[in-house]
Amino acid sequence: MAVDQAPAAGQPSDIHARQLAGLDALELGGGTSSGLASRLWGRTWPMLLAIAIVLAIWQGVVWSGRWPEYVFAGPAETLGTLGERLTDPEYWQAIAVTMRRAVTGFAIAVVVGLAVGAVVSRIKVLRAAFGSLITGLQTMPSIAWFPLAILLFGLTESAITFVVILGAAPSIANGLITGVDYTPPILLRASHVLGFRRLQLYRHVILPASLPSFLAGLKQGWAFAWRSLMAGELVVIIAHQSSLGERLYYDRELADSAGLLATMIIILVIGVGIDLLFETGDNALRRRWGLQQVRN
Amino acid sequence: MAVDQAPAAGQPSDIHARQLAGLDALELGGGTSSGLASRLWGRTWPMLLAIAIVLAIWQGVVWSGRWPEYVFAGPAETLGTLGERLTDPEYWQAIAVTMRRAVTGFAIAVVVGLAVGAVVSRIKVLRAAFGSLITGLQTMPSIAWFPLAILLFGLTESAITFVVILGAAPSIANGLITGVDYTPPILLRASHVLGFRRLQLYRHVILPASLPSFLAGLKQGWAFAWRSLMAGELVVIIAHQSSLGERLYYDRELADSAGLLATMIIILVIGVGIDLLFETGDNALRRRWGLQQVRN
Amino acid sequence: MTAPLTERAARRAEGDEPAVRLDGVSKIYGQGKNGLLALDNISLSVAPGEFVSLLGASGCGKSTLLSLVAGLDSPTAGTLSVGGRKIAMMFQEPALFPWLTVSANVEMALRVQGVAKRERRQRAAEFLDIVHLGGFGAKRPHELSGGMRQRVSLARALAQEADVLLMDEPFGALDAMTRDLLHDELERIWQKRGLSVLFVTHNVREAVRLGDRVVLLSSRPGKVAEEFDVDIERPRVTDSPEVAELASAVTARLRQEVLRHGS
Amino acid sequence: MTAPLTERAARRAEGDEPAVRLDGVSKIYGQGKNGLLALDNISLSVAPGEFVSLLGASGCGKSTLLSLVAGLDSPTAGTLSVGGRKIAMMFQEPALFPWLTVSANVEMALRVQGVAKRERRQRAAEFLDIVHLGGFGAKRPHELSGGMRQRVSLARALAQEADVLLMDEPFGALDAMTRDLLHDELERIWQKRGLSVLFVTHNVREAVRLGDRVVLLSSRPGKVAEEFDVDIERPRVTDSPEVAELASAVTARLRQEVLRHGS
Amino acid sequence: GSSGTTGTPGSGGSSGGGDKLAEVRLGYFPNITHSTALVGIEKGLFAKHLGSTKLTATTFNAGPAAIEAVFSGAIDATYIGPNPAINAWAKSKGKAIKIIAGAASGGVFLVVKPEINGVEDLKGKKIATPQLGNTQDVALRYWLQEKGLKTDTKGGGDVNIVPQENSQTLQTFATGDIDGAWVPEPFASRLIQESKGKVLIDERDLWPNKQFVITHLIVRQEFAAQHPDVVKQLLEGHVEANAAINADPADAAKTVNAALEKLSGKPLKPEVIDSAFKNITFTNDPIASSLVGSADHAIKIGLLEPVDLNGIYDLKTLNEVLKAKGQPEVADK
Ligand SMILES: Nc1ncnc2c1ncn2[C@@H]1O[C@H](COP(=O)(O)OP(=O)(O)OP(=O)(O)O)[C@@H](O)[C@H]1O
Ligand SMILES: Nc1ncnc2c1ncn2[C@@H]1O[C@H](COP(=O)(O)OP(=O)(O)OP(=O)(O)O)[C@@H](O)[C@H]1O
Ligand SMILES: [Mg+2]
Ligand SMILES: [Mg+2]
Repeated sequence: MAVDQAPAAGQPSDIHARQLAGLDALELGGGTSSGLASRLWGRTWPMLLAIAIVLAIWQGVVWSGRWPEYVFAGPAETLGTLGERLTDPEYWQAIAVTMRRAVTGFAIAVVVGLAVGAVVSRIKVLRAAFGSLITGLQTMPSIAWFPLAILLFGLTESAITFVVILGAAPSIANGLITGVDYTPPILLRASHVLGFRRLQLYRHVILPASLPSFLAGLKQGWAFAWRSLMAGELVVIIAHQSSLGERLYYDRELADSAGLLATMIIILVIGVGIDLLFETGDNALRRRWGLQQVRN
Repeated sequence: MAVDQAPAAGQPSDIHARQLAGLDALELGGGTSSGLASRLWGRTWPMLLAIAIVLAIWQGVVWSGRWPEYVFAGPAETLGTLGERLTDPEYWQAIAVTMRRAVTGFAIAVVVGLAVGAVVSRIKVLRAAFGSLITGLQTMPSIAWFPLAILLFGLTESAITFVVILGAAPSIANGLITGVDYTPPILLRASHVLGFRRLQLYRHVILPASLPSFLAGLKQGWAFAWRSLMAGELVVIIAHQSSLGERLYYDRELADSAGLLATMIIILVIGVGIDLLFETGDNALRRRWGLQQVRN
Repeated sequence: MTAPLTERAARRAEGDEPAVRLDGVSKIYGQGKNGLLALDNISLSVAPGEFVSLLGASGCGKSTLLSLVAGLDSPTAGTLSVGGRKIAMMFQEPALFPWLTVSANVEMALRVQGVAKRERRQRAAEFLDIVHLGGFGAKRPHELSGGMRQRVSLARALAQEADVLLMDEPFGALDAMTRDLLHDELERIWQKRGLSVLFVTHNVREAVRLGDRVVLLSSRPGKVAEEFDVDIERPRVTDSPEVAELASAVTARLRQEVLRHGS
Repeated sequence: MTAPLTERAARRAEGDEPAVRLDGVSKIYGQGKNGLLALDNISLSVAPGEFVSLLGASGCGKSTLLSLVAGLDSPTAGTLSVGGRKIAMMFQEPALFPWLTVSANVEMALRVQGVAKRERRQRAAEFLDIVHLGGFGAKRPHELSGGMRQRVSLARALAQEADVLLMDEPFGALDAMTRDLLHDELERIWQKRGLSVLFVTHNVREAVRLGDRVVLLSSRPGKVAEEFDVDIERPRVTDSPEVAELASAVTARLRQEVLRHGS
Repeated sequence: GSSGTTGTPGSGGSSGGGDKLAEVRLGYFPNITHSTALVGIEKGLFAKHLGSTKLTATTFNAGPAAIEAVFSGAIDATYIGPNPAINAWAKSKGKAIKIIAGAASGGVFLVVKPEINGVEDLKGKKIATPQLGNTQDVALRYWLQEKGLKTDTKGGGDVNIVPQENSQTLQTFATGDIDGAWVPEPFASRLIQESKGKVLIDERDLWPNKQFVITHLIVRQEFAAQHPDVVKQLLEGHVEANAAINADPADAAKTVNAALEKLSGKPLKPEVIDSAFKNITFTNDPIASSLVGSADHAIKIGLLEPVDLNGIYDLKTLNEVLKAKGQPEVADK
C-alpha cells in the first residue's frame, strides 16, 4: 500500500481522517482557529436557518387552512402584532418590570438555594430530614403558594418574589447537592490532607468542584423562577405596572391568537438570551477544566 | 506524650478523631455497618422530627391568632380534612388519574428528552441551532401552550400530555447535554481507541458517563412535568375523571384553606416519594462509581 | 522468536511498508505566542512486528506522539500513516470506566468487535489472568490499588487484539517482580501475534529489555535525539550484563540530552 | 547531615516518642465474606526526622497504610498515633484541582495556613522551581504531561511544610535524570526541616538511596515482612556499589516474598 | 380572632384610628360586567365622594385571588361575582364579608352552533360553562334538568358539560370541539360575531323580572365596622357610577373600552362592546332573590352543600344613599 499523503495543514488520511471526523463532533464551540466574526457567524447561521424553517412550516400550516386565522394566526400577522408592540414604550416597560422581578427573585433564590444546598448537602441529619422535601417543594405548583404569599406579604411585589424564590431555590439547591455528591473523592481526600475543613473546604474545594452541576441547577432554577413569575404576575397585579405575565394572560383571555404568539416569541427570545449567558459561563468553565480539549 | 490508646473498634484518637468527624459528614447513606432496620430508622427519624417541628410551628402560628381560622387553617382541621378525603375512594381515584397522567407524560418526555439531548449534544449544527432554544422552551409557561395543544389534540388527555412533555423534555435533554459536556475527556479518548463510534459510543460510554447529570435532569423534569400537569388538569377537564389539579383549583376557588393545605400535603408527599425513588437510584449509582467511599 | 536482527534492519532499510510512519510531524498546542511546540519535525517509523521503545525526559512529548499515532489528535504539520491498521493504546493513566466492573472494563474491548457475551466474559477472565488479577473480575476500579488498575488497563489493551499496540508507561506503578513477569507475558504475546509496539517508558533497562530498537527523544521541542538498535538475543533478562551495558550507554546519552537543555 | 546512624537506631530502641506509630493495625475493606483484609496486624513506627522507605508488591496495602496514617481512613483494629503532628501527603495520582492553575494548586497548601496572597504566589513559584517547573505556573493541569503533574503534586506537598511527609510513589512517572535531581532536592529539604518521611516506591534502589530504613511489606494480607537499616553514609549516589549491593539484597528478599504468595 | 388585619401591609391605612381614613383599597376585574367600577374610577366618581381618603384600586383576574386578598386584609372591598361571594361567606361562616350593593345583571347566554335549534338537539352535545358549580354552570344544569335532560358533574349524561375558561371556549367553539357554551358577556357576543354562534337561551328569560345578579360589591366586615363612613362614600360613588352608565350608555361603553385597553393592552371591538353593553343591566339592586335562587338550584343538583345565606346582605347604607338621592330602595330578600 502506498504511503498516504496529506497536506501540511495536517489532515492525516485513511482511518484517521474518519476517526477525526467522529471526534470533531465532540469538539463544540472550541473553534479557536477562526476569527471572531466567522465564529459568530458559525454560531448564528444555524439559528437563523432554524428560525426560517420554523417560519416556513408555520406559514404552511396557516395556508393549509386547517384553522381559521383568528384561531391560529400566521407569521405575518403575528410579526405585525409583535412589531406594533415593540414600538410601544409601554410594552418595553412591561418587559422591564418583568425582567426586574425575575432578576431580583432569581438573585435571592440563588442565595437561598446556595445556603440551603450547602447546609443540606453537608449535614447528614438535615439531609435525611429535608433532602427529599426539596424536590417535593419543586413539584408544588406556584398557584398553591399564592394564598400564603398574600397572607404574608399582601398584594405587593414581595408576594410575587416569594413565590419566585420558592420556585427557583429548590432547583438551585438540588444542583448544588448533586455537584457535592459527585465531587471526585480524590479531591476531597487531597483537600483534607491539605488541611481544608468545613467552610474553607466548602468554599475552596466543594463549591468549585460542583460548579458544572451548580450551573445546570441555576439554569433550571431560572426556568422555574420565570414560570412562577408568569403565574405570579397574574395573581398579584400591581397598579401602574404592566408586566409580561399579565400580557400573556390578557392575550389568552381575549383569545388573541396573534398577540399570544407574539408574547410567546418574546418569552422565547428572553429565554434564549438568558441561556446564551449561561452557555458563555459554561464554556468558560469547560475551557478552564480542559473539557473542550477532547482530542489531545 | 503518651501513646494514645483507642479501642480495637478502631477510633484513632487525637487529631485523627477530629479529622474523621469532619469527614463523617461526607459519608451519607453509606452506613453499611448497621442492620437494615436501624438504617431505616436513621433515615426516618430526622424526617419525623422535621414534620413534628413544622407541625408545631404551624400550630403556633394558628394559636397566635394572627389570622382567623378560615383564612389559615390549623393542623388539626387540615389533617381532619385530609383524613376525610383519604377515606373517600373518589379522592384516591383523582390521585390515581393524576399519577397515571404524570407517569405517562413523563415517560414520553424521557424518550423525547433523551433523543433530543442525544442529537443536540453531539451534532454541532443542531447544537448551535437549537441548544439555547431548549432552555427557551423551559421558560415558557405551560399556560401558553394550551391553545396550541387544544388545536392539535382537542379537549383530550393528549392535549394535557403534550403540555406535560413540553414541560419536562427540555429539562431532561438539558441534563443529558450537561452530562455529555462534562464527560471526562480521558474516557472519550479511551473509548475512541477501543473503537467505539457514534451510536455505540453513545450507548456504552457517553450515556453511562452522563448518568449522574442525567438523573439530576430527570428529577427536575419530573418537577416540571408535575407542575405542567397541575396547570393542564384545569384547562382540559375530561369527563369522568376527577384529578388532583382540579381539586387544587377548586380548593382555591372555594377559598377552602383546610382543603388547599390538605391538597398541598398530598402533593408534597407524592413529590417526596418520587424523590426517594430518585435518591435510591442515585445512591446505587454513587456506590457503583465509588463516590461514597470518601474515606479510603 | 522474532526475525533475526539483520533481517529486520534490512526490511526497514529497504523501505518495506512500515506499520506506523511519521514524516516530519510537528505538534503545537495552543496558538500564537501561547503556543507550545511539543513535537518538532519528528520522522519515525515502526516496522510490522517491530518493538520500539521510546525514551525521553518528563514532558518531552512522548504521550503527545502516541496520541497522534492513535488518531486522538491531529499533527500541526507533517504526515502520519498507520496504513489502516487497527490500533490499541494503553494510556498513561488507567482510564478505566468507573461504572463498570473490572471484567466489564476488559470486555469493552471485545464488545466493539461484536463478541458474544459468554465468550467475552471468558476471554476477559483470560486476560485478567495474564496480568495476575485472576480473582478481581467482579470488583470495581475504585476498589483496586493503583498498580492493579494499571494492569486492568493493560489487559484491556491486549484484549483489543490490534495490529499496533501503543503503551504509555504501562508498568510505571508496578513492583520489579510483577514487572518482570509482565515483561515475559508481553514479549510472548507480541511474538505470538506479530504486533508492532511503540512502548514509552522511563526505565532504560526496561526499554532495552523489551525493544528491538530504542528511540531517544530530546526535550522542548521533542525531536528524535538518537536511535539505538538492541542487538541482544532473546530471551533477555533485565539484570543481564548485556542489557545493563546498553542501558548505561543509553542513560549516558539521555543524561547528556537532559543536561543540554538545562533544568 | 543527619544524626549518625547508631544514634538514630538508639533513639528508636530507647522508645523515644515516634512521629508516627502503628500498633497492631489492621484494615479490612468491605464486610463479611466480601471483606478484604488489606493490612494485617501492622506495627511500625517512624522516628522524628527519620526517612522510612516502604516496599511491597502491587496491591499489598502500601497506599492503604498511608491513608490510615493521614487520617483519611480509620483502621479496623489497632492503634495509630501521630502525636498531633501535621501531616502532608502526596497521593499516588496527582490529585490536582482541575479548575486551578498550576501555581494556584500549589498555593492551596499555603492558603489554609493563612499566608497572604502575594507571599503565597512567591512561595508557590519557589516550590515549582524546586521541581523544575519554573515557567509553568500559569498553565492548567490538563496542559501538563503526566510527569509534570506528579511534580506539581510534589511541590504542593512540600509547600504544606508539615512535620510528617507521606509520599506514594512520588517519582513513578519521571525519567531517571529528573528523578535523581529530585532525590537530591528531597533529601536536602528533609534534612533542613527535620521531616519524618514515609516513602512508598517500587524502585528498590530509590528506596535504598533515600531511606534510613527500608520496610518490606508482604502481600495479601499486608504484613511487615522485614526491615533493613540502611547504613550508608550520605550523600549517597543511586549508582554507587553500596546502594546496589543493599538493593539487590532487598530485591532478593522481595522476590522471595512475592514468590511465596504465588502469582 | 378579631386582631384580624393588624400588621398586614398597609391594612386600611387606619393609622391613628382617627376620623379620616388615609386610604381605601378597592378591587375589581378588568371585565365588562365590572363596568360600574371602571366608570367610577375613570370618571373620578369614587374619588369625588371619598374626599381626602385615597382610593387605591387593584385589579384581579379571578375570584379566588380577590377573596384571598379580602381575607388577608390586603383590600377592603371588591366587585365580584356571586359564586366567590357565596364561597367566602360560607367558608368564613359569615364572618368575613358582606354584600353591600348590586352592580350588574344579565348578559349571560347559551350560544350554540347554528344547526342546533332547540333543547331537543342538545342531546349528546358538548356544552361549555366557565367553571364547575359557578352561576352559569348551575343555571345550565338546572335548566337542562327542568327540560328533562340528565347531566352529571363528571361530564356525562344526556348533555356533556365541559367546564373551561371563557377564553378557551372561544377557541374550542371555533374549532368545533364544543357545540355550545353558557357564557357571560363579552364572550357571548364574541361567539356570536366571530364564530357564527347563535343564541339559544337568554338567561334573563329564566328569571323573574328578567333579572339576575352577575356582579356585586362586597366589603370586608371588619372594615365596614371600623369605617362605616368610608363605606358610605364608596357606595355614593358606586350609585353615581351606575347612574352615569344608565344615563349615557354609549359614552359609558367608550369609557369602559378605553379603560379595558389601558389595563389589558387591547380594546374590545366596537360591535362586541356595544352588543354586550346592551345585554347587561347596571343596577344597584343585588337581586337577592336570584342569588338565593341560584344557591337553591345548586343545592338541588348537588353542587353545593346547604348554606345559610341569611345575613349575607347589608344593604342599610346603600338604602340610605338611595333614599338620599330619591331612588327606590332595594331589598335583601
Ligand atoms: N492538552 C495540552 N495543552 C497544552 N499543552 C499540552 C497539552 N498536553 C501536553 N502539553 C504539553 O506538551 C508537552 C509534552 O507533553 P507530553 O504529555 O507529550 O509529555 P510526555 O513526554 O508524555 O511527558 P511525561 O513523561 O511526563 O508523561 C508538555 O510540555 C506539556 O506541557
Ligand atoms: N476502596 C477500596 N475498597 C475495597 N478494596 C480496596 C480499596 N482500596 C484498596 N483496596 C484493596 O486493598 C488492597 C491494597 O490496596 P492498596 O491500594 O493499599 O495497594 P498498594 O500497595 O498501594 O498497591 P499499588 O502498589 O498497586 O499501588 C488491594 O487488594 C485493593 O484491592
Ligand atoms: Mg506522558
Ligand atoms: Mg498504591
